[in-house]
Amino acid sequence: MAGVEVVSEQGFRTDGRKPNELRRIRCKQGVFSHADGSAYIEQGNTKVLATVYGPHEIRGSRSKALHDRAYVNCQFSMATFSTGERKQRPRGDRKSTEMTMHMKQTFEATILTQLYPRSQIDIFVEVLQADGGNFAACVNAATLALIDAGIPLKDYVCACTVGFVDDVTIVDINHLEETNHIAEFTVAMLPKSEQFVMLEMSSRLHLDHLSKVMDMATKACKDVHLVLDRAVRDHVSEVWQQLGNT
Amino acid sequence: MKDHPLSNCEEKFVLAAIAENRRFDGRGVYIYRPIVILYGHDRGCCHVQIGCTRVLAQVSCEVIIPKQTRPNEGVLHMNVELSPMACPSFEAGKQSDYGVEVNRALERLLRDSLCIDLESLCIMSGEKVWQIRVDVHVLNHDGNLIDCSSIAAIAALSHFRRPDVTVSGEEVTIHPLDEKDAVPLSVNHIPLSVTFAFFDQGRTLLVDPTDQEERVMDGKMVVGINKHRELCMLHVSGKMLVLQDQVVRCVNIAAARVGEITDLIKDTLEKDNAARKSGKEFGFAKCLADVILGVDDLLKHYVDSMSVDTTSVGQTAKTVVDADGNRVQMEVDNAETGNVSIKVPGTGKMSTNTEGGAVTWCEGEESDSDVILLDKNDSTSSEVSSKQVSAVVELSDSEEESVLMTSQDLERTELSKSRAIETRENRGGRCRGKSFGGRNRGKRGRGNGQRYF
Amino acid sequence: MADVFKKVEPAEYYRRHLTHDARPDGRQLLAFRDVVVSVGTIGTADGSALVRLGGGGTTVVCGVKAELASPRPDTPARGYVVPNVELPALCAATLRPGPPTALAQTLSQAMADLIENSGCVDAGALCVSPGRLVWALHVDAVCLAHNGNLADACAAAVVAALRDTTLPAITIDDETGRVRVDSGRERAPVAASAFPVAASFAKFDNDILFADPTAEEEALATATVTVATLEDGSLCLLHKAGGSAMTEKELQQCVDRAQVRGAELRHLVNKVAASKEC
Amino acid sequence: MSCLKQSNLRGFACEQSCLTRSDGSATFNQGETTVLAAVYGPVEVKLSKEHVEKAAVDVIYKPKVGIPGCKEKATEQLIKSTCETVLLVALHPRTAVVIVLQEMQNTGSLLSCCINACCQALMDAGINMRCLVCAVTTTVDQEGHIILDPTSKQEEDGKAVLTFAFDSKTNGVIMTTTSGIYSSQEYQECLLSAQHASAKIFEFYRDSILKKLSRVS
Amino acid sequence: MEDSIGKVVIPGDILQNLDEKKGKIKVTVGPGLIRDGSHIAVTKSGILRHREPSVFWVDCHQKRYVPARGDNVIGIVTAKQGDVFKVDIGSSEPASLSFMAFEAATKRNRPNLNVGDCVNAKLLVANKDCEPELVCIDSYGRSSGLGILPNEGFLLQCSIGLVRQLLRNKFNVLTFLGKAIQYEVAIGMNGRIWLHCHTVRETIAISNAICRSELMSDEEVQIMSKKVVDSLQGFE
Repeated sequence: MAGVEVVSEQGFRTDGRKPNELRRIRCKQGVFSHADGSAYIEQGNTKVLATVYGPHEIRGSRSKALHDRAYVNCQFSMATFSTGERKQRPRGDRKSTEMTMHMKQTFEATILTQLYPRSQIDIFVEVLQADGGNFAACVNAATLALIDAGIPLKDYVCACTVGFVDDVTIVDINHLEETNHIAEFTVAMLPKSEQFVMLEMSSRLHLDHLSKVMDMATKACKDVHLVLDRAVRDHVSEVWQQLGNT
Repeated sequence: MKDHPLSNCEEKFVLAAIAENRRFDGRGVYIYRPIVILYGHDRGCCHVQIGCTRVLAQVSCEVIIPKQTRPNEGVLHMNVELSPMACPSFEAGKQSDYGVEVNRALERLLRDSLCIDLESLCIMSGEKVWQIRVDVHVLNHDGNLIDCSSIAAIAALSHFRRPDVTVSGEEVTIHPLDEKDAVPLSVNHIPLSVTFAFFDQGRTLLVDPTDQEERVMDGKMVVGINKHRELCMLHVSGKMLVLQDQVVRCVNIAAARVGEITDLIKDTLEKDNAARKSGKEFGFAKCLADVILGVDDLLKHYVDSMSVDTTSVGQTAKTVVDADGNRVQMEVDNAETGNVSIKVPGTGKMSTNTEGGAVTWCEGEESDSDVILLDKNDSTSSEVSSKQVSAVVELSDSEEESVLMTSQDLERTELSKSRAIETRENRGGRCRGKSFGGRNRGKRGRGNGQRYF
Repeated sequence: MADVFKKVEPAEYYRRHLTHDARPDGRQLLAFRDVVVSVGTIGTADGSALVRLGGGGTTVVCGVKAELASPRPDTPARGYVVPNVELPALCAATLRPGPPTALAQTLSQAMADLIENSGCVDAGALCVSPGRLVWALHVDAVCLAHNGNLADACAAAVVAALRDTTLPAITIDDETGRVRVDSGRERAPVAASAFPVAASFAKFDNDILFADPTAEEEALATATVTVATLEDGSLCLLHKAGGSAMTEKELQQCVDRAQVRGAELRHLVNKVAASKEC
Repeated sequence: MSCLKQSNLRGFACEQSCLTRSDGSATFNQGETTVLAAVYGPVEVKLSKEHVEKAAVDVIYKPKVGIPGCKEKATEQLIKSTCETVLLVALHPRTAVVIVLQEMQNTGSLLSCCINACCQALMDAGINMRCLVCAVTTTVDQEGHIILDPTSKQEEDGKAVLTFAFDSKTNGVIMTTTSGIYSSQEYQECLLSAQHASAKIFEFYRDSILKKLSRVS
Repeated sequence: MEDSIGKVVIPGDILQNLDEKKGKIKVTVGPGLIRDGSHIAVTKSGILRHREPSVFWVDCHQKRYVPARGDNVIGIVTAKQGDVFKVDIGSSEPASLSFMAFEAATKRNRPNLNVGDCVNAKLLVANKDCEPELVCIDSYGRSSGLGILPNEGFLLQCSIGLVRQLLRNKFNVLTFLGKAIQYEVAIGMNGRIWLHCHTVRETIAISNAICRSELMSDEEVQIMSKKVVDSLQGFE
């Protein structure tokens, strides 16, 4: 497809990874003190910052208030310098609006919103550098930020992209692989119950391969969960120690 | 506009009915409402009806310069219009979140799955390609917009013919339709979407939800798939959680449904083509007439071509026109003797009182300075304004006497008014450079950086 | 007293005047306001005109700027005219700054119709090199004061400005393809012979017809009609948007009056143009 | 004196209440030209458009291809003021009447078809009206002959296209708009023939309502 | 005028023969009619109706409700604001319903009404220039059938014309079906019908039958009702 071979004969991808190998994830919680919760994540060259405010009273139009649960307000934004060509609008175009909507749905389903009627929770994510799997990185970052803010969740939300090309399933695809019109899955799931919160697929994939791809996606999300979970535990114990406890 | 609010008893009832596997229209859970596909008179025009949901799609084409990143590919542009016609809560002219969702779903289903061969739309690499635009107008929203729109869009694309093009060297000729037959687009496959509504934490699911069902559902899954069992799109929305086996189950049901719809599209396309070839009638009007003649529907009415009796029209028109004709002609001929005075070259004034004598009691004689305000010479205008400062007249307390002001006074107030207009413009601190005011035509009247202080 | 009466019962105030074939500003029913036309007032434009109705009443200034552009694909050998009417907030107390109002958009479209229908610009003459380069005339009319009957004032300003417009000669170097403005050669006029003139009428109380309404009269009128005539007596625009119904005789009355008005205004503009040359 | 070349109106068809979500709707066909109209009203009004003494009429016209521009806005204004004339707007102050028109198929006389669809939809929505309105398009061809209810081809070939709207009470001209050049005589002839044709359309309106209510009365 | 009663009228029609028959009479005109000088003009398309002695109106199959004083309507609570409920009755603006306008309501004993609940109420104030106001009591402070509707059953939306037809005509779909099926019903003049049956199946069947009866003649309604009843009983 389009000249570039996504997986070489030796079974390696363009950036040297094996098909089922994630990019390196580095993350940090509590990067800002002014926000109620914040987190920074790097998945390979994709870098995302997330902040969370709330739960607080409804800001802006009062009519948004929901009488039985919290209103989740999300904003997905990509810095103008984050892509190869300069982005004209950081947000508000059709794709960003779609991302914002997906974020909102994902977290409305996982935050225990019914605990905070008539209030609002803000989740803002900013993509600083985009190299594929932007949405997955945003979801992971937002999860960490929500945990940092102490907002009750059903479970971690772990997200990951999976591609399928030439009979091979590849996980956590980067930008170069994305541009090759390969079948692409973006999933966000609750790792413990193995339930999908968000599921998006584009391009073409034969039905016979579907189960294979989804199994791989589940595994990848669980791997992400391990990394996130360790980061959270490290962060908590660090804070615990800072408070003078040993 | 606001839509009707959903009452608690409705919500409870609809959920209870679904739990019993009962739908208001008596359908089974995996059954679609009846689908009607009609094609318009124009090529690329398709109207699809699923139950009461109605969508109109129109395909058009245009020659554009390709994107730099893809110089050999044409462009497929999708535009979904949700107007208040379909549902009172939709707003015209502004794309809502829901509009974006439908639009993106169609983009991913049709464009990202490469259902149209974009490379065949290239006329001259890097310079000229076809842009195919699909406008999808939602006419009535009774649930399941995405499925209805996807059928309309792909059927319209298959129905469309673009003008033929010949390229010889640098020369590109686009043949009009009467010169050379138009060519169809090369459609690689027919991707269609099947929407599932989820209820009761995913324990119940049904196909083709109506608006009533959509309002109470937990969420929905849209499966884009073609006849060759290739998954083209997957989209889950709403706050719900799904398990892998549910996904697989939905996809398999969708694979079964999509074959029937594909056959329906192909069948209707063939019928329309046959009608066009054999010179039979086609288009919406014909379909409406067919329905009317077939079924006795009280809401439809039809009359055949009617003749209007217009024998006396010519004569009556002549009487009306000629009634005053002579007098008008005389006045037109006399127009040149009218009262035109030229004060300065390039400026003239006409006092027009052709009927009756000139009225003088309320008329201020125009002075030259009044028009100089906009003269080329900047030096004169500064002169004028200094003159005006002394000529401000207090008008606030004037009572009936103001009617009796002398013509000179009136002229002064006139000047003070125009002065006031000028100062009002300046007071804003921001000057709107008129688009013809500078040497180069300013593209925008406002805010091009000049400031007056 | 009269002022109070006017404030409290504006409709009755006008009714008493109009039933006596007189109007508060002293005109008779079918009389137009005085008109001042001034051409070539904007030095930076390729053609311009200022039109004022009545002393200090409605004022519209129109400037034409010509730009070289590539032609539209469907008409390779024709230039194009882009009229635009702007109603800035300064021209009337009722207007607010912001995007174009419906009135401004309607007027812009009316001007576009007028230019296209009457053929007052020879689009073929705007072509520099077929398929490659044509002139695009941006005709911008700005209303400086709005006291009714903008349609007539805009039409007069637009047409007078177009008749004032001249274009520089252009030479294209065949080898390099470079475009050069030939300042040595004389500038050529763009206007064709057609000279449309618009005249507006209003109806009050469903039965009284009067010409050239002021803003106050427009607000009280139940219908307005605009008729544009050409020199040979033919019509190129007859626009009535809605309002109280009119009979064919009333419309004919408007058409007749518009013919006379057309002749007068043409005479004025021609004389003004002539005075500028000498 | 010129004479009428074509004094036939194309066949008419209409379907009332064809949409389920709007308060009133109608499809109107003149030959192949098809327009769909939906009406809401009286409904709540946006604060910026509110009138204390009457209902605000809002017309949205949607062309089939592309996004609406200046020309469509002018059409909207034209239809808006035409409808305002026949609607009793003073009966519903601080509300809005929203009319949405969708071009479905254009084979000539589109504007008149829009107004006719609009009137049918307003009737279907049961909004108080002073009287009915109908529109007729005419064309003057190159020889000066007059064509009623022209097709797009006839519109293109002719030298002028004139559209008139009449009320059902006085049969006077509510709206008139023209393009192209024509003489006064031609104008009057078009007007009078259109006026004759309007009677047929009013008759059609009444027949369609009679049919709709034939069972219940 | 008499000759057009029960006939179809369309906007712009003038009702004549007013004075000729009875001399000077006082005429009350309802929706769809307006005084135009010395005539009465029709403003809506529909069927002209008459009630003795001289009340005239037009039955129009419109969907949008325009509030009229004294109408019984079914509203949906959309918000609580201070001491009033905001209630959607399908008109251009929401109606207000005071906490106190219920039977036996006091400052302490407030009605238990949540957002989304339905009420059967009467329009106390309905006027084109001000907000409509609802009450759930009559002038003696008794509920007289008004009040909160239970949160079971189904709320059906139909045209105003159909509702008027159901209330006016004795031979309507409800009476036909009522002979065979038990149900509870509340009809609002704003085109909302609250319906409660023993089973979901019956509710669906009846609501579909009501909607379908809109433009039918009495005989057709009877035939249809019989079919509905047969099919419901045939399977049970």
